[in-house]
Amino acid sequence: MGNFGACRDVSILSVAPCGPEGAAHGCYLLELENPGLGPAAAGQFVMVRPERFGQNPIWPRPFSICRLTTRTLTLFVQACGRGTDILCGLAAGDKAALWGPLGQGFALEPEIPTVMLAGGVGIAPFVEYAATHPAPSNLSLVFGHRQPLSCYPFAAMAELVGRAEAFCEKTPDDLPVFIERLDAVVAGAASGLILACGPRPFLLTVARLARKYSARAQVSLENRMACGVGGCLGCVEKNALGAYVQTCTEGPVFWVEELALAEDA
Amino acid sequence: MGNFGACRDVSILSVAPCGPEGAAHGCYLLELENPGLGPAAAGQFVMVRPERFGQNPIWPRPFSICRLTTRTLTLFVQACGRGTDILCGLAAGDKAALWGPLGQGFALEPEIPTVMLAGGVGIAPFVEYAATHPAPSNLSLVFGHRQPLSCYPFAAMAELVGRAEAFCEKTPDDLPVFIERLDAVVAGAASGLILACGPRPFLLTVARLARKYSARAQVSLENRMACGVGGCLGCVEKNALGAYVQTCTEGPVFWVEELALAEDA
Amino acid sequence: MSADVSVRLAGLALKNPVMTASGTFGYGLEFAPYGDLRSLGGIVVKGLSLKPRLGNPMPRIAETPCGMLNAIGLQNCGVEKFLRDKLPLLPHSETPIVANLYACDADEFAELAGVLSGAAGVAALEVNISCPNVKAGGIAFGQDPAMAGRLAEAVKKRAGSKPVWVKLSPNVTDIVEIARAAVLGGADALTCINTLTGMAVDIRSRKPRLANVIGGLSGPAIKPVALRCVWQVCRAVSAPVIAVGGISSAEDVLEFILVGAHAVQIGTANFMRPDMAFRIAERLPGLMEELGIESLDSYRGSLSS
Amino acid sequence: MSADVSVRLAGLALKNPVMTASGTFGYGLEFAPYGDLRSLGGIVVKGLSLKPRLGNPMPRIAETPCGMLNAIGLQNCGVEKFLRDKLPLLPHSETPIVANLYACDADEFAELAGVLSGAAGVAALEVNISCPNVKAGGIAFGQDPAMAGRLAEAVKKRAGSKPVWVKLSPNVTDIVEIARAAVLGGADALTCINTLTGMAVDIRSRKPRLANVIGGLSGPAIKPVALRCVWQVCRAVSAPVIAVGGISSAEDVLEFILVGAHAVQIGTANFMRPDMAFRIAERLPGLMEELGIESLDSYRGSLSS
Ligand SMILES: Cc1cc2nc3c(=O)[nH]c(=O)nc-3n(C[C@H](O)[C@H](O)[C@H](O)COP(=O)(O)OP(=O)(O)OC[C@H]3O[C@@H](n4cnc5c(N)ncnc54)[C@H](O)[C@@H]3O)c2cc1C
Ligand SMILES: Cc1cc2nc3c(=O)[nH]c(=O)nc-3n(C[C@H](O)[C@H](O)[C@H](O)COP(=O)(O)OP(=O)(O)OC[C@H]3O[C@@H](n4cnc5c(N)ncnc54)[C@H](O)[C@@H]3O)c2cc1C
Ligand SMILES: Cc1cc2nc3c(=O)[nH]c(=O)nc-3n(C[C@H](O)[C@H](O)[C@H](O)COP(=O)(O)O)c2cc1C
Ligand SMILES: Cc1cc2nc3c(=O)[nH]c(=O)nc-3n(C[C@H](O)[C@H](O)[C@H](O)COP(=O)(O)O)c2cc1C
Ligand code: FES
Ligand code: FES
Repeated sequence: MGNFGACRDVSILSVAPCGPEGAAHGCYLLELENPGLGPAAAGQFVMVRPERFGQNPIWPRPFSICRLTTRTLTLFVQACGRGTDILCGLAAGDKAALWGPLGQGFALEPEIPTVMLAGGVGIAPFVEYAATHPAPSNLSLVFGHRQPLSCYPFAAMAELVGRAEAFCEKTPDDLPVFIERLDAVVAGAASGLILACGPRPFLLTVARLARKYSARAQVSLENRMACGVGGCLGCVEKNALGAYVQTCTEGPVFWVEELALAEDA
Repeated sequence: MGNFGACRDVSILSVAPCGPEGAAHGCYLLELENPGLGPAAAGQFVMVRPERFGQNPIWPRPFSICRLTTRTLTLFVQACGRGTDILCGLAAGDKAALWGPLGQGFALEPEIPTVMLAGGVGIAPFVEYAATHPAPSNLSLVFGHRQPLSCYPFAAMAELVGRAEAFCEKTPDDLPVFIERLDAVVAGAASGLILACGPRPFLLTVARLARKYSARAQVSLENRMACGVGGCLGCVEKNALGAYVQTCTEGPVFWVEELALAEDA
Repeated sequence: MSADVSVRLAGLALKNPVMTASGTFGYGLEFAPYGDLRSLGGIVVKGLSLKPRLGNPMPRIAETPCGMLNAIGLQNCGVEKFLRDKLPLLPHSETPIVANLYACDADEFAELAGVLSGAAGVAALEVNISCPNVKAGGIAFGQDPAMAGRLAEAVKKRAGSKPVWVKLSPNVTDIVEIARAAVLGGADALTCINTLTGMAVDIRSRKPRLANVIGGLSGPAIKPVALRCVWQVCRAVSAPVIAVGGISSAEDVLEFILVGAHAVQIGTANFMRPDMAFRIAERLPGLMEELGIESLDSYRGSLSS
Repeated sequence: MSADVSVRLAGLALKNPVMTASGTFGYGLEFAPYGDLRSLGGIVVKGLSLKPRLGNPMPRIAETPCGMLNAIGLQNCGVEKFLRDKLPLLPHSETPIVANLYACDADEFAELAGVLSGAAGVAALEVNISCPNVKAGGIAFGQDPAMAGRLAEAVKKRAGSKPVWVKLSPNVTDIVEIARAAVLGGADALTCINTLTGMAVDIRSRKPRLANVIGGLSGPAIKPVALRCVWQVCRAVSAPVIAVGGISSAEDVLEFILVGAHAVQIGTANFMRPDMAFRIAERLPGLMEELGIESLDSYRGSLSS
C-alpha cells in the first residue's frame, strides 16, 4: 500500500509503566516512531489505532502529544477501558495507524506568567508544553492526582518549571480542599494565563473560577471522538452562541468564554 | 470466578514455529497447560478460545489433540485465518479458555495393520495416535503436504511407526499422481484399518477409494463449529440415513459408510 | 447481605434472571458438564415441532463481525421424543424448563401447545413466530400483527395453566404493534428478540456462506438493536419482557433490566464458552452489590433520560 | 492488464465503485490531507437541509461491538453555505460530488432539490428518507411505501437533469416494497442501507449513552444485514443499487458487487482510519486480478446458489 498522506502505519518502540508503581495503577508511557509529524503545538493530539484492534473496538483513540522529538512520539496513557488496555498491552514492534497533530493547542505567551492546572492524565500535554516553552521559569504547575505521584511524569516537570505542586486526592473529602486550593491559585493568577486539562468536572470547576476572577483561561476537552478529523460531528461541544462545534478541529483547547460548558455531557 | 466444570482457563506455555521454516509457512506448535483433561482418544479434539479474541471472532476454534501429557497439551496449528493468526501470535502467559476432550476418536485395533492417511494439518491427531498406540510397528503413514516437510511433525512420527512416506504436492499436476498413490495404498490396505484426516477433498477421495476396495475406513471431518459440544446444530453432516448428525459429538471421526459424504458442503 | 436476584415472571418464580436462549443451549443436557443446570434462572430448549425436523442443508452457520449467522432450520427431535427422552433428565423441579414451539400454522401451534400443556416438567411455552430460517410460516408470522395475535390466542387456548411467551422478530417496521397484538391475543410475556435477517457470501467461490442463502444474525453485534426493541416494548405493554440479543456479561444483563426487562436469555454467548450462562448467573449478585443495586425489582426500568 | 473497475451508474461514469457515505466523510475536505479526493469513485457529503441545522444535544455517539451508534441529528451548514463555501473547493469536475438531502416534508424536499438542480458541481441527489435521528420525518418516511414514492417523485420533478438516488432504511418489514415504491416514484438508483435503529445505556449512571436515547447502528456489525437488503433489492428492481453498511475492505466491496450492487459507499470505516476509502479504492483492482475478475460488470450479481 502506498502512502496516502497524513495517516501512517508506525511501529511501537516501547511500552513501559510510568514509575515503579505504574503497572499496578495502569499508568504507561508509550513510545512510537515519529513518522514525520509536522510541527506540533502542545495541547494538540494524535489519533492512534493499533492493528490489534481489528474491527473491535471500532474507533481509534485520541491522545495528547506528551512529548514529540524528531525520532519519537511519546504518549502518557492511563489504562481505563478496552482500548487503552489493549494499547498498554502492546509490545515493541507492534503496529498502529497514527495521524496528527490534530486540533488546536494551548496558547503560548512566553512572557506571561502561566499556570498549568492538570488533573490526572491531563498532565500529558503539559509535559510537551513545558519542554517546548521558551521561558519555563514563567510556568507553574498545580497537579491533582489519585494514583501515587511516581505514576505520573511529574518529577521531571517539577525540575523544569518555576513552581510545581501536587495534591493527592485520596478520599472524596479531599475534593473540597483541592477546589479551595484551585480557587486560591486562580485568584492569584488572574492577571496571567491559565491552562487546564483533566476530567470534565475539574474543567468545569476551572471554568467557574476563571469566570469568578475574570481570568484568561483555556481548557482542553476530552469529548468522545470517532474520527478526530472533523468528519463525524460526534465530538461536539456547545459554544457560547449555542452552536455545536467540533472539539477535534476547533478544540480540544478552547478559551473558557468560547463555550457554554454544561455540567452534563 | 469459581470452577464450573469442564471448561477451564489455562495459560499458554509456548508458541513455536514447527521447524526452521515453520514461521514462514504458518505452521506452529502451541503448548498449553493441561488443566486435567480426562483421558483422551486420539482423534478427539478440544475447543480453544484465547482471551485475546474479545468479542471478535466470536467462536472458539477446534483443534485435534496433537499430544497430551499429564502436564501439557500440544496443538499443531496452521495459521490460515483470523482466529489461527491470533492463536499463533500468542505468547507464553497469555490465557485461553479450553474445553475437551470432545467427540469421538479413531478406532484403535492394535493387532490390525493400520494405515494413517494425513493431508496437511490433518497429521495432528496421528501424532497422538502413534504416540499412544500399543504396537506402532503395525502403523504406517502416508502424508500429503504442500509446505516443506520440516514444517510438520513428520520426522518424529516416521521414526515411531512401521512405515512412513511423504508426498509433496507442489503443483496442481501433482494431485493426480498423489491420488494414484492413495489408490494403491488403499488397495493394499483393504484388509486392515484405514484412518484419514485432512481437507475435505482429500477425505472424499479416501471415502471413494474405501468404497472401491471395500476397505474399513474412518475419516475425521473438519466442519465449521460454533460450540463444539452439541448445542448449536451448526456442524452437522448428512449421514447414510439422510439425517443430519452433529460432527462435534458423533464425530469428528466417522466410519465412511456412516456418512453420505457430499462433494459440496 | 447479598443482592436479591430473584424474579417473578408471569406466574413463575425464577432464582435469577439468567436463562438460556432457544437453539443455543441444545436440550440443556449438552451443557451439564460445564456447570450446574440448577443454578440457572431457566432453560429454554431448542425449538420443538410436532414431528421431528431434518433442518436445513449445510453449511448452516457463518461467523460475522462480533456475531454469527445461522440457518439451522429448526432441526429437532420432535416434541414426543423430547418429552420422553430429554425432559426427564433435566432438573425441571428446580429450574423452569421452557419449551420453544415451532409450527407451520395456527392449528399445528395449537396442537403442539396441547401436547405440552400436559407435560408436568414444562414450566412455560415460548412461541417462536419469528424464525427467519424456515420456508413455511416462520418469520412471516411475526411480521403481521393480526397473525401474531391469532397465534398467541391459538396457543394460549390450548396451553392450560402454562404461561405463554411470544417471541418477537426485530425484522419489522414497528415491533410495538406486534407486541400489542400478541398481548391482546393472550401472551403472558414477550421474548425480545429473535435474530435479524442477514446474509454472508464468499467472494472466491461466489456462493452464499449458508446453503439457505439468508440466515439469522445474533451475538454482541445485535445488542444495540435488542436493547432498543426491549425498551420500546417495555414502554408500550404491561406484560413482562424477557430480553435476548447479544448478552455476554452480567453488565449486559443489567443493561436490559435497566430498560425494563424482567429476565434475560443468553444465546450466542454460550458458544463463546460453554460455561458462559453459569458464569453470568454467578457474577450478577456481586456486580449488583458493587453498583449498590439491592434488587432487580428496584433497578428495573429505572433508566433516566 | 489491470482489472476494469469503472462503473456506469444511472447516467454517471465512476472511475471506480468506491464512494464515501453521507455523514461519515464530512464535506469531503476534512479528508483531503489523507488521500487524493480525485481517486475516489464519488463523494457523498453530509446531509444538507434548506436551512442550517444545529443537530442533537451531546453525547451523540457511542461505541458498540464492531460498530457504533450515532444521533448527530443532521447538523449541517445548510445548502446555501455548502454551495457557496464547500463545493467550489471540491474536485467536482474529476469526481462526482453527491448531495444528500434531508427535509421535513415533500415540499421542502422539492424545494431543496430545486436549489441543488442548478448547482453545476453536484452530480446527483441522494434523498435521505431514513434518518432515525430526527423528530420530524426522518425514518418514518422510509417506512411507508406510499410516502417513499411520493418523496421520490417530488424530488425527481425538481431535480432537472440530476440523477436521484433514494436511500432506504433497513428498519422495515419489507425493504423490497419500499424499493419498488421509490423506483415507481422516479428514483434513478437506490442506496441501501441507512443505519439500524439501536440504543445503548450506562448501567452506572442509569442514562442512555446518547442524549437522543436511540440512534443509528453502523459499522461491520451490520454488514450481514446490509448484504441481505442489497441482495433482496437487486433481485426485485432493475434500478442500480449503491450498497452501504459495514464495508471496511476491498473484499467487502466485492461481496456487495457479487450480490448485485453497482457501487458502494464507505461509512463508519472512514473513522477507523481517515485514509480508509482511499486505500480500498487503490486495493480493489489488485484484489480483482488475484481473483481473476476482469471487470465489475462481469462479476456483478454472479452469486450462485
Ligand atoms: C483530545 C484528547 C486527548 C486525550 N489525551 C489523553 C492522554 O494523553 N492520555 C490518556 O490516557 N487519555 C487521553 N484521552 C482520553 C482517552 O482518549 C480515553 O481514555 C480513551 O479513549 C478511552 O478508551 P478506552 O477504550 O480505554 O475506554 P472505553 O472502554 O471506550 O471507555 C472507558 C470510559 O472512557 C470514556 N471514553 C471512551 N472513549 C473516549 C474518548 N475518545 N474520549 C474521551 N473519553 C472516552 C467512555 O465514555 C468510558 O466512560 C484524551 C482524549 C481526548 C479527546
Ligand atoms: C475437529 C477439528 C479438528 C481440527 N484440528 C485442527 C488442527 O489440529 N490443526 C489445525 O491447524 N486446524 C485444525 N482444524 C481446523 C481449524 O479449526 C480451522 O483452521 C480454524 O478454525 C480456522 O480458523 P481461522 O479463524 O483461522 O479461519 P477463518 O478466518 O475463520 O476461516 C478461514 C477458512 O477456514 C474455514 N473455517 C473457519 N472455521 C472453521 C472451523 N471451525 N472448522 C473448519 N474450517 C473452518 C473457513 O470457512 C475459511 O475457509 C480442526 C477443525 C476441526 C473441526
Ligand atoms: C444456532 C442458533 C439456533 C437458534 N434456534 C432458535 C430456535 O430454535 N428457536 C428460537 O426461538 N430461537 C432460536 N434462535 C434465536 C436465539 O434464541 C436468540 O433469540 C437470538 O440468537 C438472539 O440472541 P443472541 O444474540 O444472544 O444469540 C437460535 C439462535 C442461534 C444462534
Ligand atoms: C456519524 C454518522 C452520520 C451519518 N449521517 C448521515 C446523513 O447525514 N445522511 C445519511 O443519509 N446517512 C447518514 N449516515 C448513515 C451512513 O451514510 C450509512 O448509511 C450508514 O452508516 C451505514 O454504513 P456504514 O456501516 O458503512 O457506516 C450517517 C452515519 C454515521 C455513522
Ligand atoms: S471526532 Fe469526528 S468530528 Fe470530531
Ligand atoms: S459445533 Fe455446535 S453442535 Fe456441533
